[in-house]
Amino acid sequence: MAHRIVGKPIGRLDGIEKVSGEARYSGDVTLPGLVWGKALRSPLPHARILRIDTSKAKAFAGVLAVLTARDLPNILVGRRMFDMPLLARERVRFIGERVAVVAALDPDIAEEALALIDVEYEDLPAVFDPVEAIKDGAPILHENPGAYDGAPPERPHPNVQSVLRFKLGDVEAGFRAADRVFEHTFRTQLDHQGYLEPHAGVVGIDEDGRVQVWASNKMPFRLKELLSQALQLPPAQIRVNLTPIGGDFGGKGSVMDLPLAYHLARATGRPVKMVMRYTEELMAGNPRHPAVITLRTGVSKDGRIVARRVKALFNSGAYAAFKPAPSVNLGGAGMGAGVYRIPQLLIESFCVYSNNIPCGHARSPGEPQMVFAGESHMDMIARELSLDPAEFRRRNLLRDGDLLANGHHLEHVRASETLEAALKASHWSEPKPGPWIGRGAAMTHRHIGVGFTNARVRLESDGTVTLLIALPDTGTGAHLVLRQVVAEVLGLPLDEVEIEIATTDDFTTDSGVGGSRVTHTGGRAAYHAAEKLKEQIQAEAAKLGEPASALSAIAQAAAREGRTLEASHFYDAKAHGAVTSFTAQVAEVAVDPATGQVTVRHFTTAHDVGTIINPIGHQGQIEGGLIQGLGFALMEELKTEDGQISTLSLGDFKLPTIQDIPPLTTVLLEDAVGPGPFNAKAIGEGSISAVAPAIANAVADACGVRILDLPITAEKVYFALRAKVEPLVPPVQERQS
Amino acid sequence: MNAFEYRAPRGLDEALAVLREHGDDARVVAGGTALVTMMRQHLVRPGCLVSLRDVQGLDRIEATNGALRLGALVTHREAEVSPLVRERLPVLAETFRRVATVRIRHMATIGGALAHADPNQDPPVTLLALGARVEIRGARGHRELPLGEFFRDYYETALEPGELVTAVTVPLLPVASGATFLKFLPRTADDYATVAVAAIVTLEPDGERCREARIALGSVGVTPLRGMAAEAILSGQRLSESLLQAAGEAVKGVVDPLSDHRGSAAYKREMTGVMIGRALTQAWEAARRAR
Amino acid sequence: MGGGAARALTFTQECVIPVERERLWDFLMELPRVARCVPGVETIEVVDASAYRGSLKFQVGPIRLALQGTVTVEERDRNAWRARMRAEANDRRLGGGIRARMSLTLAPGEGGTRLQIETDLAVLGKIGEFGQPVIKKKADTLLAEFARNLQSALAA
Amino acid sequence: MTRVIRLIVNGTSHEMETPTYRTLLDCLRYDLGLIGSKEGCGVGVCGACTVLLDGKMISSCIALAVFADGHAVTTIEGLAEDERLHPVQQAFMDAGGFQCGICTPGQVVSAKALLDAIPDPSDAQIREWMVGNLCRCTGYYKIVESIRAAAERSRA
Repeated sequence: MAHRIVGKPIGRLDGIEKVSGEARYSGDVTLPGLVWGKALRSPLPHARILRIDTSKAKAFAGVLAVLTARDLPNILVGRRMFDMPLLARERVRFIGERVAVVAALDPDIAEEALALIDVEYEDLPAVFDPVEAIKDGAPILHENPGAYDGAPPERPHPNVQSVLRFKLGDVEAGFRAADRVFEHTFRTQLDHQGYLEPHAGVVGIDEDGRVQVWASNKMPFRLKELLSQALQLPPAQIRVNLTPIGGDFGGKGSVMDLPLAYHLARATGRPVKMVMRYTEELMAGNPRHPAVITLRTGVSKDGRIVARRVKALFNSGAYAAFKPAPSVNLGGAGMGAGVYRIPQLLIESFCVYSNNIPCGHARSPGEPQMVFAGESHMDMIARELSLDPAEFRRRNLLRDGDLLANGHHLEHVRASETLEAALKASHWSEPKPGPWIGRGAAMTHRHIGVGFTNARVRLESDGTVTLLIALPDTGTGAHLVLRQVVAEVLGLPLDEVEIEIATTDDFTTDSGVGGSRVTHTGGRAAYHAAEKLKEQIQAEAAKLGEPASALSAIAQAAAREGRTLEASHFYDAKAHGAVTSFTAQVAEVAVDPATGQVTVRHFTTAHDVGTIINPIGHQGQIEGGLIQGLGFALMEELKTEDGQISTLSLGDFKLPTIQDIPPLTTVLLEDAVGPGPFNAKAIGEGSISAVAPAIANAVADACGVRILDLPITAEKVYFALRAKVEPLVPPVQERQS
Repeated sequence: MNAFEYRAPRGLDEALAVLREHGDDARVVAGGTALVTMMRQHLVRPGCLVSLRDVQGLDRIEATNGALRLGALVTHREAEVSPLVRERLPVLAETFRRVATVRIRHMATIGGALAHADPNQDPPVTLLALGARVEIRGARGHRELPLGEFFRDYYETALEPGELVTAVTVPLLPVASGATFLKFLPRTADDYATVAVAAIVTLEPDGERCREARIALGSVGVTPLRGMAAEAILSGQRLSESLLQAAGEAVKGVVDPLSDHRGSAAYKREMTGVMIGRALTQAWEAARRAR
Repeated sequence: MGGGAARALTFTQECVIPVERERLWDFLMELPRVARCVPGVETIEVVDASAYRGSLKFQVGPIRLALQGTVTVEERDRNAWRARMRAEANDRRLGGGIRARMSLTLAPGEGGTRLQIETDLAVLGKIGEFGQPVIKKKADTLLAEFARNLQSALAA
Repeated sequence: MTRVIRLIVNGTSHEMETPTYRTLLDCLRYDLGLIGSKEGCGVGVCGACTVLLDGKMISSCIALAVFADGHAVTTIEGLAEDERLHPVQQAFMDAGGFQCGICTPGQVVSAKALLDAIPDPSDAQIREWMVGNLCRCTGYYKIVESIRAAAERSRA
C-alpha cells in the first residue's frame, strides 16, 4: 500500500539542535551552585581494604566532600542481580572499582584531591580467566552469590553468576545418529561499546526535596525504579529528565555514578555532576563480554546438521550488576543454533565471575560472540565435507514452522532468499579477481524487540499535533520515525507533527530504548494513539459540520468548551512473535602474505526487512552496526593483563576511522510481515553480528589460515601463515582473558 | 591538572632566563599535544609552564645552502604543506603528512616532537635518515648535534637543563637519489606506527649500483635507529631479491622492539625486515627516475 | 591466573660477584647497604628486623616518580641460599605505585658467586596508565644497573 | 594560579580570569557556556572537541585556554549566520550524517574547515581530512555523503 510520508527518504529534521551545537546532553546540564564529583578507583584486581584516610583530601582547597563506603548505606545495586556496592566495602574485586568519591568546585580540583586519599590494601588471590575461575580451588569473588537479590538459583560453582540453557530434542541421541562430528573452540575479546559520550549525570535535590536526575540512560522509568532502590526513596520522589544520549549501543542502562552523585549532593547541599573520563569508561564501564565458545556439531552424509552442543563461557568480571535480562545471562547465547534447523540441540551459557571489569550489554548482547563462533564453525565443517560453504548453509537453513533454540516457532522465514540475495550481489560464484583474495559468507537473524511504550497525541489550537513520548533519543532517529507514523495516520504534513519529550512524571511506565524495540513498540503506541485522535477529530468535525481537515477550527471549538482533543495509547508487546529478520553478509578480503594484513576489499550486506519507515535512518543503522562489527572483527580489543586493562585511551584502544571503511553494497528484501506499524520490522542490531565470521571465513578462503580468536590481527594471520610452512615460530600474541 | 604558573616569553633569551629562574620545576611547552595530555593524565606536574608559543622567529622554513632549515615552532602541518619542503624534500613532507591527524598536525611542532623524543613518532625517522642536525640554545650559548646523538633513550634527549631546541637543519638529497618513508599501520589509519622505516638510495652514475644507502627505523627501539649494517651491505650493490633479503635480515639484527598493542616484539622485528625491503625497492626506483 | 596485584613480566638478572657465597650473603642481608646499590634510592631506614622504609626517585623521560614505601624480607634461607623480598611503593603526587616481588639466589660461579635476581613487577594506578611496556623496560635496566653496582661495591 | 585572558570567540571578544590549568574546551563550556564542543576521549584523538583556532582546526581538550589568549576561536555555535544554517550543517541533516550527535559539532567544524581549504574535495581528500573525527553511530558513509553534498551546495 502506498504511503505519503512513511517510506520517504526524509533527512534528520529532528537534528537541528545537534548540528548547531545546542543539544543539551546530560554532561551539558548545569544548575546554580553545581559542583563536580570524581571517583577514586582501585589499582588492584582483588584486595582487602585495610584503611582509608581522606583527611588530606578533605583539607584540599575547593573540596566540599569526600565519601567512602562507611558514609553510605550498605546497599547493593544492579540492573537485575543486585551484587555491586555503591563504593567498595572492605574489599575491591577489580581494577577500577570505586573506593571513594570527592565533590569539588571543578573537575581538576576533584581529581587532584583523589591523589590525596590514602588507601591501604592487602592483596587477595585473584582469578582472571573464565576457564580457571570455575575450577576447584579458584579464588572466590563472592562468598554467597545465591543470596543476592535477583540471583538465579542454579550455581554449579560459586564463581558462576548464571546458567542459560536452550534445549531441543535429545542431543546425545543426535550425535549417535550423526555420520561425522566436528568440534571447535573460539575466543572473542573484551570490547567497549565505543560510544563517544562517556557516562554523565547530574543529580540535584530541589526545594520540594525531589531528586532531579539528568542522565545518559536509555531507560528512564527503569532508572527511576533502580534509583528508588539504590537511594531508598519512594519512586515519586525521583524525577528522571530525559536528555539526548551520546551513543548507547547497549551500554547506557545502569545507575553507574548516579547514586554517588546523589549522596554527594546530600553531603554538599549542591547539585552534583559526575562525568567519567574516557579512561574510566575503558577501565570501568560495562563493556562487551569476552567469550570462550565450544561448538560440537554432528552432520549426516548428505551435509545436514543432526545435532549440536554449544558451551559458552562469558567472562562477566567482578559483578553481574550490569546485565538486565531476567536470566542474568546473555540472550545471544541462543544464536549458538545460528539460522539453521537443528533437531537435537543443547546450548549452555555460563556467565562467570572473575577479577576483571564487570561486563554488560552491547549491541545485540552475546550475538557477535556466538555468531563468530557458529558461522566460523559452519565454514570449517563445509571445508571438511568439501561443500561450498553457501551450499552447506542452504541445506540447513530455517524454514517456515521450524523452531528457534528458545522454542519459538517461526513463520514467514526468508533465510534462503536473504542468503541468495547476498550471494548474487557479491558475485559469490564468479572467479576471484586475484591471488590472496578470498570471499566469506555469514548469516544471522535478530528478533523484533518487545516491550511497552506510552504515547499521547494532542491536537493543538493551531491545528498542529504534538506527540508526547518518554523514549530518550539515543540517535537512531526513532523520534523522526514516530512523527512520520503520526503524520501518516492523521494525514498531516510532517512539519505539523511535533515531538514533546516527557519526563518520568508524565507517564507511569515505559520499557525504554533497546533490544531492537522502539520502531515496534513506540511505533505501535504512536500509531494507535493517532488512530484514536483521528476518531475524535472525525466525531468533532461531524458535530461542527466541518471537514475533518479543518483541524484548527475543530481544536478551537473544543477549546471553547474547555476541552483538549487528546488520545493516549499504551502498547505492550509481551512475547516475541513468529517473525525475525534475517541477515546474510559476504566479505571479500585481500591478505598481504608478507605482513598478514587483511584488507576488506568489498562488503555486501543483505537484510530481510519489513516496511521501511525512514530509509535514511534505516540505512544509517545498517552502516553503523556494520562498521562496529568491522572493528570487532579486525581491531578493537581492550587488552588485559591480569585484570589490568592496558588500552586506556582511544589512542591505544582503536575504533575504525573514516579511512578504514570498505566499499559497501546493501540489499534490502522489503515488504515482509512485521509487527511494527505499517508492517515495520527492526534493523538496529541486524548488521553487526555476522561481520566478523564473514571476514574470518574470507581470510581462510584467501590464504588457508583459520583464525579462531578475535580480533583478526595482521600478526595472528602472519604467524599462522608462517606456521603452515615452518613448525617453529613465535606464538601468536598471548591470548587475553 | 595541577595548578601551575604560566609564562609566555616573547623572546628566546627571555625564555632561557625563565627556564634558569625555575630550573627543574619548569616545563617547556609549544604545541602541547604531548605535554598537556600527560598533564591531564597527572603524569607530569610542572610548577611552571614555559610556553614558547609567542617566541618570535622560530616558525620559519628556509632554504640554506644545500639544506632546509625548519624552526622549532614550525607545525607538522606547515612542514607537510610547505611548497619549499614539498619541492626540495618531498619525502619529508610525506612523512609529516602521515603523522596522526590534520588536527594534531596543526598543533604539534617540530621542536616539540624532537624534545619529546617518543620513538613511536614518524618525523624523527625520516630526519635521521636524511642526516638532520638539531640546533640547541642554552645558557651557555648555541650548539648543534646530529640527530643520531640527540636521542638518548625513551623520551630522553641530549638536552641539558635549561636548553631548548631552536631548529632542525636537513641536508637535501644528493643527485640520483630516491627516498621513501613507510608507516606500517595494521590497525587503524590514525594509529601510531607498528613499524616505520625511511630509506634513501643514492645510485652510482651507472644508474644501477648503489653508491650510498641510508636507513632509519622507528617504533622498534628506545630511540629511532639507523640501519648501518644494512647500509653497508647495500653500498656498491645492484638491486636484487637476495640483496633486499640480506638488508632485511641486517635491520632485524639491530631492532629491539617492545611488545605492545601494536604488535609483539617478534612481529615488529619481522615487519621491520619486510618494510625496509619495500622501502628500498621504492627508493631505488625513485633514484633511477631522479637521474 | 595469578595472585595479587596485576603482574608485569618477570625480569631476571644474573651476574657473578668475585666473592665467596658467605660474604655475598652477609652483604645482601644488610639491606641498607644493598639499598645504596639501587640507583635512585634516596633514603632507607630500618623499621624492624625484616622491614625497611625508604624512598626512591625514578624518571621516564618527562615523568618523574618519587616513590615512598617499604621493603619486607619475606624469606631468608641460608641453606638454600635464597632470599625473597617484597617492595611496595607509591607516588603520592601522581597517584600510583609499584609492587615488586624479588627473589635472590646465590650459586657457585666462575671465579665467584653467581647472583640471580628474579623480579616480578606491577605498575599500578596512574603510572600504569602510561606506557606499561616502557616502564617495564626502564625497571629492567634499573635492575641491571643495580647488579653492576653490587659487583663494584663488593669488589671494593 | 589564574590568569586574565582575552578570547575572540565566534567574533565576540571575551576577557576573563581563568585557572592556568583550564583547557580551552572547559573554558568554552564552563566559563562561556558554549556547550556545543564536547569532550570524548580527552586525549586529542576523537575530534568531538574540534574548534578552529585562528581558522585552523585543533583539539580544544588538549589545548590550554591560555594558549588562545589574544586569538580567534570558532566553535560550532559560530557557524550558522543569523539563524541560517551553514551548508555543512544543512547537509548533515539532509543526508543523515549524524545519529546520536555527540561527535557532530566536531564533524561539522572539521568539515567546514575542509571546505574552506578545499572547496571541492575528492572522497580521498574528505577521508584524509576527516580521519581525526571518530563517529561510532554512522559508520561514516553518510558523513562522506553529507560533505560531498555540502560541497555541491556551496558551489551552487
